[in-house]
Amino acid sequence: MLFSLRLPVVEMTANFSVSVQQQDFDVSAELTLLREQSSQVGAIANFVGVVRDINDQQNVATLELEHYPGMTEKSISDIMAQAAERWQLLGGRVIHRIGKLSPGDQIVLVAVSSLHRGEAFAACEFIMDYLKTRAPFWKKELTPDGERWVDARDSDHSAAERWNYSF
Amino acid sequence: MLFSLRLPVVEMTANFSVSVQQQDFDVSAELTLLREQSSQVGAIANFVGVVRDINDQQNVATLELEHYPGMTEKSISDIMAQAAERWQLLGGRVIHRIGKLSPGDQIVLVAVSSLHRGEAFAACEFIMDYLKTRAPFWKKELTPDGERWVDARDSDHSAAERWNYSF
Amino acid sequence: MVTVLFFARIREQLGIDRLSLILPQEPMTVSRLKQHIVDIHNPDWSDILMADNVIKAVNQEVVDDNHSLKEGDEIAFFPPVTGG
Amino acid sequence: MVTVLFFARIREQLGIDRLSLILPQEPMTVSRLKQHIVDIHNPDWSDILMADNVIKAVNQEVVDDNHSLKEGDEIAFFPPVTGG
Repeated sequence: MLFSLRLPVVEMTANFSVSVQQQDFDVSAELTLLREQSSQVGAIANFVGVVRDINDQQNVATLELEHYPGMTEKSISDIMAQAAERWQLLGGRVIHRIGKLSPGDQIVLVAVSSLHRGEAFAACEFIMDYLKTRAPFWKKELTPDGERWVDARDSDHSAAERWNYSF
Repeated sequence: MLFSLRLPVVEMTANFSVSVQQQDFDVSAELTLLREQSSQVGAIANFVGVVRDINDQQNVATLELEHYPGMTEKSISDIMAQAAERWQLLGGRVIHRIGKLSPGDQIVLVAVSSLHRGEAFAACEFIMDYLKTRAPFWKKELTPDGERWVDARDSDHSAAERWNYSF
Repeated sequence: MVTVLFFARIREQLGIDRLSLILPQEPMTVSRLKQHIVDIHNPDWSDILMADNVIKAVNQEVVDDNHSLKEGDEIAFFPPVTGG
Repeated sequence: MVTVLFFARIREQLGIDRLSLILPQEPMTVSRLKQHIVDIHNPDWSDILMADNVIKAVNQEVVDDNHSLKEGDEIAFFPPVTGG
């Protein structure tokens, strides 16, 4: 069971933060903050998720994102803490949007800073994979044919499982 | 020999571009361009390299980057073309700065757009690994103790070699 | 009293987003709470709450059906997540 | 005529960034070109140009020492790269 055990509590520094918000984000501004946190930063890997126009052959007019206030932020913090335990990181930033979004809109930012790129890349992908399978967000597509809840993808679980995490 | 054989020629679309420039870049603006190229973009993985304050125990006052005009752009285009052949990508953008840079400055941006995140992450890391070992740039550190050319790192060659590329 | 929350498709199927309940007996598990909710509210809710893929969280941590509940807990039921 | 370019540490060690040469004979390889440059310019350049880690490019493609040169080629010598 992917969800069956609790994560150990890991101390997070102020250099790691999570926001769940309706408004858009500015990637440059977020990366600048990460750069300014430490003169040791040599690498920032980051990922931006974008609302696609077509999903499973249906035109998406609008996407609506629901979340579980409190648990969502907590689960993402836990995932970042796990990443910070596994790799030597200098900072991390996750922003996930909620509410109504349109095709082409940014949905999520995961940015990780480190001394060297290998750790930043791995941690960024790890956080994104676990966010996809563990953070309580739900997408509803509002199409010309009506509303429908998006189904979870098996490939997202495969992506998370390849990290072989012991929980 | 890592450098011994030529790359096959691969057609690149206008959605892939390279700039070698002295001026800084704005990551948000670059990602917006990638998002606007195609309504299929669901994922943008990107990497920003940053000038570190300390490198091998020496304080870096300034970094000076030299390149080989023409070959530098060509080699990066070739690497992007290889990535586009290996993964299903929608667009790519590489910006590498030259001239004098200070600690905390952005040096390089590698951004790749795709339908799904797995391909975007892999292609971004692939491009960055090959850029590190194949694109003709040379860093000189201007420290309080004088100038010195930065030595190539063995770990960068290991990083590139793990892609098992047949050239 | 415990608080029970429902999200996304489950919230819409039940037509309710939140319940406040007095725990009927100790020891109480998540599994028994689901049956209790069905018993006191609507037999049609059984298929929805008992479905294999329903995720259960107690105090914002994911748990399994055997997790023991206590006074003051916040229990949530939701479908597989689809963020990112 | 061929153009020969030197970059970074090699450029500084030689004190020159570019040469224009008439190819002395055909067939000419990169390896023989290096010796020719040493012969006509400075014997001290031998250690610098013959070092194992010198990268050779012809017309902006990396090649090995056995690569054959032709009229009009642009040949470059540079140390291992350190960008990114």
